[in-house]
Amino acid sequence: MYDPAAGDGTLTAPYVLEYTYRRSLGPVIGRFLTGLRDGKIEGIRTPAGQVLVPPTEYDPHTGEPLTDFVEVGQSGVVTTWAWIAEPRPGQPLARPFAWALIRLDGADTALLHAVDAPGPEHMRSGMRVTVRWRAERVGGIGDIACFEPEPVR
Amino acid sequence: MRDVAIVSFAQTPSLRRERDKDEVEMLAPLLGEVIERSGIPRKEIGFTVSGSSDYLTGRPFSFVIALDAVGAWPPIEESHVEMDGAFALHEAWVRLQHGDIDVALVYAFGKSSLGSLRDVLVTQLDPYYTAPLWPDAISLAALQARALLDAGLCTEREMAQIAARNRAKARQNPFAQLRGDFDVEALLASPYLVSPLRKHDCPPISDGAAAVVLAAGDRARKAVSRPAWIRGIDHRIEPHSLGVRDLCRSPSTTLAARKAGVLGASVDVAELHAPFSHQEVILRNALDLGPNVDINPSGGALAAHPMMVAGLLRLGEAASRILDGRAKRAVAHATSGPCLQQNLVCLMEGDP
Amino acid sequence: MSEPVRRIKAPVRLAFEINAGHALTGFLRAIAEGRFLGQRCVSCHKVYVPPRGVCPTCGLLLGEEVPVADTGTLTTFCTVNVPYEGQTMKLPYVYGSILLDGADIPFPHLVQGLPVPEVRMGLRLKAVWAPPAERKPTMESILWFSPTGEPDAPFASYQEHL
Amino acid sequence: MNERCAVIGIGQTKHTTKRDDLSLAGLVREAALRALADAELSFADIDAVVIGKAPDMFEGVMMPELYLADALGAVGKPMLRVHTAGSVGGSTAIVAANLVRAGVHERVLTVAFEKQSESDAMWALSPKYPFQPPLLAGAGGYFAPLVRAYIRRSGAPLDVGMLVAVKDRQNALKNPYAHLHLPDISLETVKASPMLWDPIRYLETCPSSDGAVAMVLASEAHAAKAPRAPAWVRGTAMRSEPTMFAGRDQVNPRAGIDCAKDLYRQAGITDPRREIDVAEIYVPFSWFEPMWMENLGFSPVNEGWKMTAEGATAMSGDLPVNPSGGVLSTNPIGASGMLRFAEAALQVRGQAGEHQIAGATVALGHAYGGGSQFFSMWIVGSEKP
Repeated sequence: MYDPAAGDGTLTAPYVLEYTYRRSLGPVIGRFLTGLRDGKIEGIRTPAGQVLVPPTEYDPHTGEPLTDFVEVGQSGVVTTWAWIAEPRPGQPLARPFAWALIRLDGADTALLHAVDAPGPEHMRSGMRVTVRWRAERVGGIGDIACFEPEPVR
Repeated sequence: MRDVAIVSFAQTPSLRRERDKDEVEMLAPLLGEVIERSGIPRKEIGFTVSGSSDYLTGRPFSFVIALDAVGAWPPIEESHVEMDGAFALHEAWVRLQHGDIDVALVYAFGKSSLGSLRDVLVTQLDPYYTAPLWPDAISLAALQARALLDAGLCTEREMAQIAARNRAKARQNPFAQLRGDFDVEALLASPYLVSPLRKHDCPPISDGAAAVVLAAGDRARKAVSRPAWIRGIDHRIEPHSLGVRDLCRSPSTTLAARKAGVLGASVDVAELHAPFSHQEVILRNALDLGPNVDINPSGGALAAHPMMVAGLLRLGEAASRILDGRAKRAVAHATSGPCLQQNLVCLMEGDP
Repeated sequence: MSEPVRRIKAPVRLAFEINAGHALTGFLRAIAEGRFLGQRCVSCHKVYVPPRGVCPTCGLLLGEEVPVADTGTLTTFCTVNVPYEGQTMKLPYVYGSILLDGADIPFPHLVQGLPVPEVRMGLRLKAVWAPPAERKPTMESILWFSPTGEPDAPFASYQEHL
Repeated sequence: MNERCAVIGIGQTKHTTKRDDLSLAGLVREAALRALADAELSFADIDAVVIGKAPDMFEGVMMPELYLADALGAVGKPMLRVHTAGSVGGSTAIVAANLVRAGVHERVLTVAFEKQSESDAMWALSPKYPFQPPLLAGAGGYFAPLVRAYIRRSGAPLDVGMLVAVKDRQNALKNPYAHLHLPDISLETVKASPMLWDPIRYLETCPSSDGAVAMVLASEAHAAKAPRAPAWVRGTAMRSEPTMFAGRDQVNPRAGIDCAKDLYRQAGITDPRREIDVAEIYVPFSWFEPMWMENLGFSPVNEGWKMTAEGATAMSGDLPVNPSGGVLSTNPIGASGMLRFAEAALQVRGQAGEHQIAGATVALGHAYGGGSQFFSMWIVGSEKP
């Protein structure tokens, strides 16, 4: 007989929510990820002239549809960053790395990705980084393995 | 608008892990308590609405099971938002505006401890560009904190002071989870969790529940001596992508505050739903709070942070200070989404 | 260039540790001992098996524990002919609602031990338990329900439990 | 205080097993943009957005309103996310209507969706969860015993369910947005289809769909400016009861009875069968048509099946039920309830196209969910209340 007063404790059990979702992409996301597979980064231009990277199907401020693709640079500027000393499962790198928002050359918005730097002392906002492509690309945000600090010239 | 007030508030203690009670066992006594405290018979409740998320339990329809705690018989008029309970309260406030019912019950529950919360919250993110990288919730908050530090809008010391102050205030709050006196120098000497955030900059993982009874007009006046009148309540949302937003500001909080009549109002107390220390700075600026406002007398979200509940807790804590006469006018804030994406602001006031 | 990318696979794996709560823990520990344990509402006096913490109509924590028989009446059922993800039973099989003697709410479980076409509303059933050594505090310790051989219960005796 | 509210724009997607051509945002936008176009408005004209869907695990996105905010033009606006199980589409429309009726907002966009093809519905609805009774029967396994109980209680002939299955699929042929278009549907094909959850056959069950639906709700002042006839909201009601309790009547749940009574009182309806011209009812399994006819007060208890058998619920009957083809023909779960509400509004606006019921002026939209325990309903009319 279960008696809470006796400190018997309630039952607990492990449970794993596990599933592989199949996501259809639509024209805009599909085109962006196709570009990544082919080693190209494309943004989308809003009527106000902003170039959004990554591109969305709609203007984030007005909801209006967007279709005007523009190729942008493969290097850009870190707008903010955070150093994760203990990466978690599924994250882009297994060794310590920086998360960063990166505004690519020619873009007006920033993309979230990882920066492979030797340590946090090598990171600062405003630094330039460049894309490191994954060798085997399938059409996904993970086709960008990460970014890396641009060699100082 | 019809006068609507919070007439009672109750909460469970926030615990790192509520091992013994399931959600229904947490809620049933709590709902009994909040109804009894309102002095309004259960049968007078015309509308019931709750806030929760299936993803905290990893199972669909968790709110359906929780309904058992309400005693929904004979059948009741009831609704649920997959949002923080603060947004459920907004729905109840709207419903009471119709004038055909006078009393509403609002509750929220969340056991954040069941899964790994910072990973569970990844499923909130854009499923194509962001979630596949599994950026955990603390990392995203750290990006925001860095932006704030870079802009010179706060310092790591101020962040530690905010953490220490909230947890010191929480000593007065028997329901809080993290409370006590913390030495700012010692906090600053501790290692980063995800730099620039240290452990103290982050909210605890909490299990808990909260409930509020709302009543309109004379029914509220009859129920309690000093109802916490809702003078304005509004919520607004921002774009989802962090790379599109100015992370140093919270324009949606400012807009909601303007709509709720908070801007320019003098308030005694502000309960801000800032799970991370630096977010208190953003919210203070967004709400334009003066130096004399008592911020988070409860200890805020840094002292207790049951997901889906913490926003409703802010409304309840602010209201309770009006109900018992400690405050004349209070502002409460609730947030949802990564890095303060969506924000609700409520202005409450006691009768003079 | 090859075909455009139209879809992605998005794996999710989240680990949880689930609590049974007070009431269900008590029930499951009794199940491990080969007994059904209900709980009575302090207000409406109905007996719930399994108890789910509160009386859902009164909204009050349930009160005294009440032993409930492992025999009962099949109130309604369905015959399952369709396989689905995670399903292990051989088709077709019967899934029924069983009003245990002494309980006020039907208990859902498998019905076995007679040909599928002979399963009917009002059938008297008894729980078939896993061997004592294999019983654990889980629902699987009850293998299924099978006929007692008693005459069928009259419709009037269970029609309020449909 | 209690402002009038009207539907001034309606849009829905073409529903299908798999909208492989769209993202989640693309799916909801297809419906939202059509609703806005119908109202001749843009996102900029909208004050608030209310979105609903069934469990987040279908798409694996927790609280997807956060991600969908920009796609729905909600930035800088209030956005609410409703979840009340299967009734959610209806409840979402009611929450949106409440914002207008309370005088809080003038024009509200409400959207409901489900993209079931992103996962597996059976898995998403009933994962194997610790301590719970084994869910050994799937979705139909929950409802089949209720159908059996109904047949026993009412003495209904066994072909009534099949009649509903045929009628709704024939109606769906007149609705270009419907998921299932089965031109060869007949009593014989239904009868010959596999018995899944006895007494429910395959063709007596709903499909699994990808789809979305949206409506623009407006205050009286804005309804007056609408380019097309508005559908006036004459009453809304929601009722809930617990999933399981001693003595619960799950076949004819009191929550549904009470909900309908409250609804008719608001709309001033005393004889629903005579006063309501057309009904869009949530019928995911064929037998729920006769069951809900009784629950909604269109027929005496245990006689709902006669309405089906006599053809009263057919397009040509005195109370056409589900001229759109209903849930049996289209079932994006989270959107299914709002589709009922929207189809009711289309009827009284005279905008239902080939499945229009001539002269419909008063229509009922109905949704239910959970274990037949959550109900949401509205009555819309062509005349201002």
